[in-house]
Amino acid sequence: MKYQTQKIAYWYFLAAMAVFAVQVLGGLWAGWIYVSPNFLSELMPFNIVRMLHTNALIVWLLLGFFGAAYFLVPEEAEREMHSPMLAYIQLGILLLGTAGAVVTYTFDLFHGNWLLGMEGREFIEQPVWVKVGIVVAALIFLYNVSLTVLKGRKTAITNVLLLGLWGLALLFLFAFYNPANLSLDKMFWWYIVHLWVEGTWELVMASILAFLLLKLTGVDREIIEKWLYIIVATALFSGILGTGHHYYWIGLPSYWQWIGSIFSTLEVIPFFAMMSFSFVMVWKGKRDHPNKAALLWALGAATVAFFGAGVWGFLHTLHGVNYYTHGTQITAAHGHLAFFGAYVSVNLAIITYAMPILRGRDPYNQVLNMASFWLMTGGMSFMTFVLTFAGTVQTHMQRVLGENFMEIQEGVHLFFIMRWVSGLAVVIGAILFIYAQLVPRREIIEPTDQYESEGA
Amino acid sequence: MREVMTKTMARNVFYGGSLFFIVVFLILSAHSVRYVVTKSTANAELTESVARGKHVWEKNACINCHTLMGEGAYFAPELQNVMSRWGVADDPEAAFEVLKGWMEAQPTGIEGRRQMPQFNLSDEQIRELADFFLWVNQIDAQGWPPNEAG
Amino acid sequence: MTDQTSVLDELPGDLMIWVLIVSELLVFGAGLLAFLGMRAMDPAGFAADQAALNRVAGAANTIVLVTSGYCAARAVNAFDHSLRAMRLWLAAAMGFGIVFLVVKWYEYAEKARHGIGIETSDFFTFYYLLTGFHALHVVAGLIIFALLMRWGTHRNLEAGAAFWHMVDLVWVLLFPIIYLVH
Amino acid sequence: MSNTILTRALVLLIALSMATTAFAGVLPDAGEVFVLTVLVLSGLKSFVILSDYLGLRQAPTFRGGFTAFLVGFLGLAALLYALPFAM
Repeated sequence: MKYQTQKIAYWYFLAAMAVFAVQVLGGLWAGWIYVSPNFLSELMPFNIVRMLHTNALIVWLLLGFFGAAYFLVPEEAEREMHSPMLAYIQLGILLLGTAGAVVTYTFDLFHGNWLLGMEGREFIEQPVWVKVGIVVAALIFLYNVSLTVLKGRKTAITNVLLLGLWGLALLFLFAFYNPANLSLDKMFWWYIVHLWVEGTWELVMASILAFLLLKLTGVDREIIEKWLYIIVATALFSGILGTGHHYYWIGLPSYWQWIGSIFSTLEVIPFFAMMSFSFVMVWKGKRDHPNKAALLWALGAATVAFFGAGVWGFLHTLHGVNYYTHGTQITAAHGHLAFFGAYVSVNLAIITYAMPILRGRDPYNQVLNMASFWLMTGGMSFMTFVLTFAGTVQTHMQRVLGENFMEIQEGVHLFFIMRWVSGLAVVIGAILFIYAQLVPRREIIEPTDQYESEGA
Repeated sequence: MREVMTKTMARNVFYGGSLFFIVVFLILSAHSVRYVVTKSTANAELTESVARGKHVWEKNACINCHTLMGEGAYFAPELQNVMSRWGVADDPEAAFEVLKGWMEAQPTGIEGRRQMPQFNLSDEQIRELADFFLWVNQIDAQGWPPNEAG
Repeated sequence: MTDQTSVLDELPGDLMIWVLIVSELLVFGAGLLAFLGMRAMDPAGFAADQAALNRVAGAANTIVLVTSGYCAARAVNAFDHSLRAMRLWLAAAMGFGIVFLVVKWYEYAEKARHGIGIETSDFFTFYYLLTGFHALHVVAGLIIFALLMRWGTHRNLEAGAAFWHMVDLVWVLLFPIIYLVH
Repeated sequence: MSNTILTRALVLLIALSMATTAFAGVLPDAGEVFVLTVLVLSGLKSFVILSDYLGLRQAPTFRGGFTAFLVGFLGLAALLYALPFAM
């Protein structure tokens, strides 16, 4: 740890991992309700469990992003964070808001209250007071980080990272706008959801990846930063108008079908570029960094993001296809692999890289961590295949033959059982990951050659 | 040797290009808002009751099981065209009655069936929710969903 | 990229601008092919709508734009010996660009008078999307040139002119397909 | 590119555009021949812009790549144009 204030990241990463655990357990629960629909259905209905699952995901990814920023900004700007105090206050606000949201959802407190009650638009269900808290926390964060960067060295990595974080904070303001007209509601709702995950978050992901590759491979900063600009340029050029692929069937003009189809097809390019970038850098790199697990996660993130976000996204993005697949299990398949590949993995990569440094121990080969990578990635890939099959069957039966939704769902029950089993593998992987970060103080399992080659 | 690519140029193209696409996106958004207001949702009047019905829909987190216009949780049926599916799209009174009957029968408790919670809605709320579904049913969504199954 | 000699070295101008050119060609290329694909399903309807276009205006604009491209290229060449000449050539390029937009405006206004809009038919959806997106590139080019008047370096000018030639190139492909193919 | 080459390119481009216009005037409604000619003319114009305006004359590898793209694109365009006749 070169700078004292990088230690802030440690607490953010701890919080992120805790919420990560909540998220995957919530997922396991929701998956079990698919298998056994009566399971505690009066106590915790599916909608509440699902809210916890998705909201926890968003919260921990953001905590991870903030942590990543606190870890890499001092190193990039070559100075201490402007104010560690503010960073901890921000963390406090975020955790309070998270706890508040969880309690509100679970017990449905203050039902219908405009300030304290749950709001109920997908992913932005947080009560208004939590939303305000998020904005305050974001402002504190941006103030703190921007000031640090402005006073210190400015690099392409911090430029892109800050742009991404500023963008995501500003776009969140649309969460306060809820028009009575459902079509307008949906249109601006996607300003948050799409422009986060296929716009600003991609900037954050690319900059974290660039930072990791810079450290892990030892390739020249010049080269890395040029790649970074090409990647983020193609990401925004395709991603902004790519929003059109959500505008096909919500009451917007028909031209979005063509804009959406063309631009979101091109959204594959930045993910392909990120994958090529990672492998080319590792291949060119001269450094043999001891933290093999971090490298594995970084390469894994780029690769699985390409398949999950790129390939699986393209599968159902053309409007002729989407007309039939929209809102089926195909979407769920894509959503799971895309989020895992792009944002979960990149967070776990930076945590894997930073934790040994933050805890002042050796970055040994971390075989346990690498095992958790294969468990999670394997589980998630299998889940994606299973849901894709279920979605294909559903699409045909429901959208082409016009059969009843519930009957089809019962028909694909077997797929939901297999999905739950693969989910279990992911949960075990996640717990193993957290264990590997926090508990071992030395190498537990001596690395074999096999792991060596997989990590390289 | 000449530099093939400078960081300044890469940065400028990135910023300039992004700005360009943001402008294009905003122009199209403005046009779309007008289209929604004057065309696609102009088939039925957006009354106070519809607006309140939308809040009933939201405060009970319906979207976390159902989908509405294909967006939501895929756990329970699509509801944009639910009033057509029930055959009451043109009859607000019948729409209210059918929805009331449905809501009050939940949860069914049938073993092995997905359960919908009991939301304890008042008659007024059920009427507003029905009005909301009737209004949503009127949105011109480019011919989606493909059939009554939603 | 910098530490190796590669085939990229022979490429004129900055690599980043070529990344841009290729992406734009992909977008317009996909759009034009989609247009032709839709046309294949309804050739008669497309032909009827196409008859409402002003071919003379389109043809004139081709000449306006290639001439403007010439001026832009000359501005790059002029930079090395005379800043004044560079600015004059650039101003000429901008002048032709503005003429292009005026003609375009006239075409759109003519359509609007006949009650034709972007949602009128598939043909006009594509017509407005493709020509509109292209026209916005012309506007962007004019802004870039205005900036280059003040902050032109050889590399910047080269990049700005390359952007302009790309806009040119797209029009040359777009015009016959939308205005003439029937 | 030298000024001479640029001027030659401009003359060529204007001549090709004129040819397109003249051709459209002579054969306003003739199907395949007309369309193929117009597409070839636009391909030639694009080639001139790529070579001389954009300077790919000095980068033969890339000019080859772009030419292949052009040929592929116009070929596909012609195919799509001809599709209704085949159906």
